Amino acid sequence: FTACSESATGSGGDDAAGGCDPSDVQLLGQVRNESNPYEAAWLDGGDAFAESVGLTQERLTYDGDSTKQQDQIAQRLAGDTECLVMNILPNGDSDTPPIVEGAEEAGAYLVTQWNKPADMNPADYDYWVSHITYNGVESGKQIGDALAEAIGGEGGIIALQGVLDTAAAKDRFAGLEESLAENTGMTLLDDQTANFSRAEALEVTKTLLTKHGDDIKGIWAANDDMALGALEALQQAGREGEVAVVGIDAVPDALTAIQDGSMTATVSSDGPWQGGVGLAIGYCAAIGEIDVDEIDEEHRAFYAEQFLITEDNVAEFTTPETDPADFECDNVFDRAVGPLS
Amino acid sequence: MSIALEVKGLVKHYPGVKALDGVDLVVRQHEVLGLAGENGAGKSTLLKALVGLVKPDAGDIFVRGERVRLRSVVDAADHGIGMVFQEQSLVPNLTAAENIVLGSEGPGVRRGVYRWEAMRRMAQEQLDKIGSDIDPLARTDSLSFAERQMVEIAKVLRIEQRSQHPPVIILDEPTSVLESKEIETLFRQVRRLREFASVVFVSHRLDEVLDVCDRVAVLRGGQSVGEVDASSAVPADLHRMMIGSTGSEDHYHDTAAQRPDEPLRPMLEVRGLSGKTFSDVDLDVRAGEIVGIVGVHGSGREDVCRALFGAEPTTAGEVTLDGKKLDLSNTRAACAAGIGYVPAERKIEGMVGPMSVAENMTLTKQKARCSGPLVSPKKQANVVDRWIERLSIRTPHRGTAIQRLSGGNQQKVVLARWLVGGDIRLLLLDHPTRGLDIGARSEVYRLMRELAKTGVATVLLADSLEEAIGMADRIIVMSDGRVTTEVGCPSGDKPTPLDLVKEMV
Amino acid sequence: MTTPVIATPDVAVGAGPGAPTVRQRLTSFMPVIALVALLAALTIVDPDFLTQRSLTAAARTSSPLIVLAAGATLVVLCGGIDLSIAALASLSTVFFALWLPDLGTLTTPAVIAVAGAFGAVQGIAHVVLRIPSFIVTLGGMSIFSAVALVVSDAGPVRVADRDATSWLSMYVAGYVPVAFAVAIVVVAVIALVLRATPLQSWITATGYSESAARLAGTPVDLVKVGAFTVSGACAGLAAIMLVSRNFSGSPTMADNLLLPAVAAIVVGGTAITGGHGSLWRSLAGALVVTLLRVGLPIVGVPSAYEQILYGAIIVAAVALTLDRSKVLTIK
Amino acid sequence: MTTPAEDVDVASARPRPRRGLSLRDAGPPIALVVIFLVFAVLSSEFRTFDNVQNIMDAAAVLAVVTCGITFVLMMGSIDLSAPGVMGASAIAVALLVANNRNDNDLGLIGVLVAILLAAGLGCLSGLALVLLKVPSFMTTLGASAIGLGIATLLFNGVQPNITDGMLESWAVDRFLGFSYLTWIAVACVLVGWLIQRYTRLGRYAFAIGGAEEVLSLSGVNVAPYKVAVFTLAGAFYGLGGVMVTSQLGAGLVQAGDGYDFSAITAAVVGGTLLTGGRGGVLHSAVGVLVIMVLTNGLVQIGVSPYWQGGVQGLIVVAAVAAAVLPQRRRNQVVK
Ligand SMILES: Nc1ncnc2c1ncn2[C@@H]1O[C@H](COP(=O)(O)OP(=O)(O)OP(=O)(O)O)[C@@H](O)[C@H]1O
Ligand SMILES: Nc1ncnc2c1ncn2[C@@H]1O[C@H](COP(=O)(O)OP(=O)(O)OP(=O)(O)O)[C@@H](O)[C@H]1O
Ligand SMILES: O[C@@H]1[C@@H](O)[C@@H](O)CO[C@H]1O
Ligand SMILES: [Mg+2]
Ligand SMILES: [Mg+2]
Repeated sequence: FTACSESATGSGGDDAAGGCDPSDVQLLGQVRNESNPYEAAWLDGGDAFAESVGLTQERLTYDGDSTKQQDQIAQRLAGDTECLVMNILPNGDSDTPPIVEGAEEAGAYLVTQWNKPADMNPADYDYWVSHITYNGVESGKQIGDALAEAIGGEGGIIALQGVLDTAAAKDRFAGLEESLAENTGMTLLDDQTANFSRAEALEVTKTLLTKHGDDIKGIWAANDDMALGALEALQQAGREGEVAVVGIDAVPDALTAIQDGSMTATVSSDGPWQGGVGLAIGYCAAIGEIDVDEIDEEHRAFYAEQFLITEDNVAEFTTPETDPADFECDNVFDRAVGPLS
Repeated sequence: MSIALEVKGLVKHYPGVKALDGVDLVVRQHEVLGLAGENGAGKSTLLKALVGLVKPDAGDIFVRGERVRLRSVVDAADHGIGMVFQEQSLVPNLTAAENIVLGSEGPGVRRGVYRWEAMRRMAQEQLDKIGSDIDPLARTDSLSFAERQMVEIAKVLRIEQRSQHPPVIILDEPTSVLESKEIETLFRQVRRLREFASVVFVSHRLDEVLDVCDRVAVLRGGQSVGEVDASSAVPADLHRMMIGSTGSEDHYHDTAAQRPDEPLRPMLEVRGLSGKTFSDVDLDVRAGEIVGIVGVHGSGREDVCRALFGAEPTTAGEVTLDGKKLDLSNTRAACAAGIGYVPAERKIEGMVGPMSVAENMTLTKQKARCSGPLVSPKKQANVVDRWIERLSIRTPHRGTAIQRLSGGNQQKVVLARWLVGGDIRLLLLDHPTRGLDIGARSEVYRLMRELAKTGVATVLLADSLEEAIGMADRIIVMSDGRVTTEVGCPSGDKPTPLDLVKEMV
Repeated sequence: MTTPVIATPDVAVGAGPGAPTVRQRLTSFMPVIALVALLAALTIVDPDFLTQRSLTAAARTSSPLIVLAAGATLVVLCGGIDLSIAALASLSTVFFALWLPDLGTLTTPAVIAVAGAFGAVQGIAHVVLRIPSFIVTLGGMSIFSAVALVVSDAGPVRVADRDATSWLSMYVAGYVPVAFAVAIVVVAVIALVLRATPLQSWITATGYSESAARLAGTPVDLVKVGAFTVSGACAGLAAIMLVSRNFSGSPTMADNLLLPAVAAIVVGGTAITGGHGSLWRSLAGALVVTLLRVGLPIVGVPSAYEQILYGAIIVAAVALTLDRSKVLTIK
Repeated sequence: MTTPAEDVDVASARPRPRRGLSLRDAGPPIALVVIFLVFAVLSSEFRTFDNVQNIMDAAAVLAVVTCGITFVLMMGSIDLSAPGVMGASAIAVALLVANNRNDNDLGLIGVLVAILLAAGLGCLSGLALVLLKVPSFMTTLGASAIGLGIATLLFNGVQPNITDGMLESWAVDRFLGFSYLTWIAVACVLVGWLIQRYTRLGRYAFAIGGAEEVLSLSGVNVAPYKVAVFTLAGAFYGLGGVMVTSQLGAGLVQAGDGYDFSAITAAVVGGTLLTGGRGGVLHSAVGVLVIMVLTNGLVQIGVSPYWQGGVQGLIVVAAVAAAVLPQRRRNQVVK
């Protein structure tokens, strides 16, 4: 391949200068799809931020299809990348590296959320401004503990895992295992995957209910969608109210369920905030309000604040709204609670 | 007699062929009109135009004196014209009854809901008309070829119910797969039809045509070349008109002694071959010998042929070719050993319709188209064109899709497939002349004899006893999957059909 | 004529009406016309779309899809379908990532060979057990997915040594992505081999009429197993292209490429019922599908409308590309 | 006159042609029984009545969807539209019956409208097939995408939850131990079987798979029947979407995820041929049970979640292989 060269273009590569005119900034938000409430709210949060700075957000969705996500990003980066800011939810850990490299080469300000390989760090890059995620081990443990408390520290539970090859699924399950280690009276009867899906959770739970019968005192679900599916299964089996259910994400339906007592606990993750703050961080870097080199190491990749939501505090979370103050350049890191371990 | 149907100056072009070139035809009421012509003369095309399946480029069709444009089969049926197609056209997974009433179920279906009993009765009525004892509720694909043909005829007769006018019923080669008993029934039926309808009848068995028809029109190269009065003509007259010159009388009648005098060397030896539908079959075929197998429905002779070609599983027995044990597990091995097979159901099993004549012809023998492992288009073209010429295959071009050829010409291509390699040892021919015109038949017979002369062994499942007697050196009689007798059939000392029939029962 | 039949008389050969007509030629260009039309439409909506950078990106993006579709086209031409390609490609990405440290430069051929072998196993199961290819490869799909999950420990496997695949990320003559060039070469080589050997007609015969092909002595079973093998090998190669972009293998990486790959084949105008079609058509089809997948959102079509447009356009594309004279009944 | 070779009357020696079911239809039921027995031996939880109930309830939606797809497969066509069509009907019904997003409370009429919407999408696939002559593979893939698009539009970012008592009760209330949904599925199978056996639509669908061109030659205009079959299938998917909504208490865009392939698999496992002309609703019902027994049994005997998909795939292949064993012929065409 003597005729081969490294690149088709010559752009990118130089230092993140950050001298963009605010009106020249292009904002892009990309999530899996607009057909689930959490991610739709994410994009709406992005829109809210864009509006607050007089811009519009380019909304992209990739149907949970890794290759489609890569294809879209590659195509977008081959277009006009001048002052481009991207707030992206990579489909899985392995989808992050090419996005980062693409952004780096094109000189686009990038914020990623949820998924990245552990050994890859924004601090090593010029344009990858930040990575935001929630501590899955912690949330998995928190709801595990809440579940243990709900069943009185004693009895069998089943676990519904997420898509097996995602960090979110694994971390959260690891959190459950920590919780099991501490709450020795609680035993894990079975764990199955329901792929973060409400419908699959319904079927799997029904089957596990017949398999383990009354031994099941609690259901640990790696997200709220599955928890809601499990609730339906309990209802159909005529056992609603007898089994405690916990999830993660704080989707509106789960909050309602906590309010009416059918669900025990969930952990907040604030979609609208994630959609807005990711763009805000990139925007601030693009216009020079934030100097990427000077961001604290612990803000280049951080866990965002999350709350265990139970009956006691659910009222505070039922109407999540974006607070424009959160997106001001001085406040964008306010919810950081620590660097990624 | 008034005119039921008239065709004037009908023209139909296909890419590279003028299938119809100004055909005129008159069908009178209450007559049986025969239509004769070589393969590819345009008979089927003409008839399809009469049922609205072929849209003519020029010319007119008159039904009872009125000019009509037939757009579809339904249209034609409404004008009282119906047809039994040359290639079978039944829905295999439906019952015979449904096939018979298909498209005009009448009381058999009310408001979209089936009345099975009514439907069965309607079908039974049709079947009774032709004296068939087929179970109307049998699935069509469980019937034999001939039984299915009867279903088709029962079906077309439904046209009586459809039109107030005397119908015109077209039968395109209805007898080519029938047994003589069934043929007789059919002919009785045809004669009955004459009482209230007109019939157009096509067959390549010219004696048959003259037997059942009142008048015979002859087509040649898409043109009408005249007609004869059936009562006064003999087959030779027809044949002459069909080919436009004095035809050779070379039919399958054995002319001269063809075999070399030295004792023939055994080529194929079958010992105790058994399968699903046959058992303990012993069979010897010597180099240069043609062995006919005759038998009734269910005699299993077709399956024996297929088994020898590796296309039907066997449970026991040993087969050797030239003293070498044959691998019967797949068709590849059979081909490699120099065995060729021409199946009876040409359309489904014999040819790959959308592929060209050239590709169909050279599908098997790579020698005919390859230099080394690579296809040489030039070599292929040469070989194919040579065989097209050699067998007088009528095709616009070697690149024409085989499905566009007439039936007879398709058959020649299928046969040629085994010859192009020049390495054929044993030919298994299942009804190789089915649907072929006299000329083509003679060609095939001559071909078989010439192949025999070069030492090729042949197993022939003939179309008729005469064909078997005429062509074979020896005839094996099978019944119920077993070989019952063997009848010598040397040239000069041929048995009569009657002798054979005696052996068969 | 009394010459022995085996002897071969000489006959002049003339070109004639067997040559394709203008209309037939036009229908074989339809996939390209569809592609150009789509590109033009996207450019009208967003003039920035038609830049060299953008086309280069699209070409690179399309490479794995082209390779996947090309391999599966062979199976489709034989009248079958291969639903396992995407899962097999995912598994292959994992294999590549796992084996690279030990096998080094041999990893690429090893992965392709193993993927080809897996394809062959499915082909053999199909022809020996007489199970429809749909079911065999559906089974294959779930088995490959399970194996991928297990061997990867249900997570991405990083590829530390990027040099192993960096050649795929380079550009020929500065503009043409090597991955794309490789995809084209794969299509060309397979197409040429088919054309130059009896394989083409064997495959076509098998696809149009398996029983006639078999009774003509065509090695139907071998041809089918071969098609599955190549299809598997292509999945392996597509996997390497994916790894070169993601720098990792993952047990679900290519899973979502199944329907786009089959769509590419059909959009190209290859008959899903077998017999008629070509790899070149699938190449054009893959480009059309790629443009739709990435082009619609990039030029700003909102997500819900993007799906509706995608649905309408692929149907329209097939309406344009399918040569109905070659396909007897449209099922 | 020539004398055809088969000139002797022994026609009566022929075996009577088959009329009804035969051995080759017995494969799938036997496979079902064998698989069931194996699990019953391996797991005591599996063989409880509760679990059988559970399997039946779990099979309901797939059974309805498979009913619909069977008619399409019988014609020799294929249908990949279930995910989109079900998604659209699931969201539509959730927004039409009493719900948390608007003031609609149409009850059964809402269900009907959702099914009509789904039937309309099915009709669209059929029309594209017969008018544009585009293979059903593509028209249904397109219809699915369009359905998902419509569903996403209707979804509009906020999860619609149903509060309609009737629809909720379908999944919860029981009759003779089985949920209403299961009885709906049983009714669908029955209706499907009646359509297949006793209506022109059903028989023609079957015939189209056998020899479409012959129907045309017999003067039948097949196009309307094809469109009708896709419409009917769409209606079944629509009902399936409604049932999923009833089960989940919410309208999900993803309500139909995966049902395309699982329904085709179930139909094929039951003995319906993808090339058309063979099989039927009862076959498919058996196929659905095979799949559901497998899914359930593998969880019951505790196969690792990592391996479940793979083991299920392997068993499906094995079951089909075993089922086709008795009908194997040398020169059989298997696509
Ligand atoms: N669909 C078609 N496309 C192209 N050519 C065709 C088509 N149908 C028929 N032909 C050509 O038209 C001519 C007449 O064919 P036709 O089938 O009418 O002959 P036929 O007299 O019925 O012959 P046979 O006795 O063999 O049945 C042949 O040369 C044939 O190749
Ligand atoms: N004992 C049997 N059991 C089941 N099927 C049979 C039996 N005998 C014959 N058949 C069926 O009938 C066919 C008859 O065999 P075959 O066609 O070889 O006989 P044939 O004499 O050549 O018939 P034809 O007169 O129709 O040409 C077999 O292929 C098989 O389908
Ligand atoms: O918390 C969500 C989960 O519900 C799942 O979608 C995967 O990780 C996050 O996006
Ligand atoms: Mg004819
Ligand atoms: Mg016979």
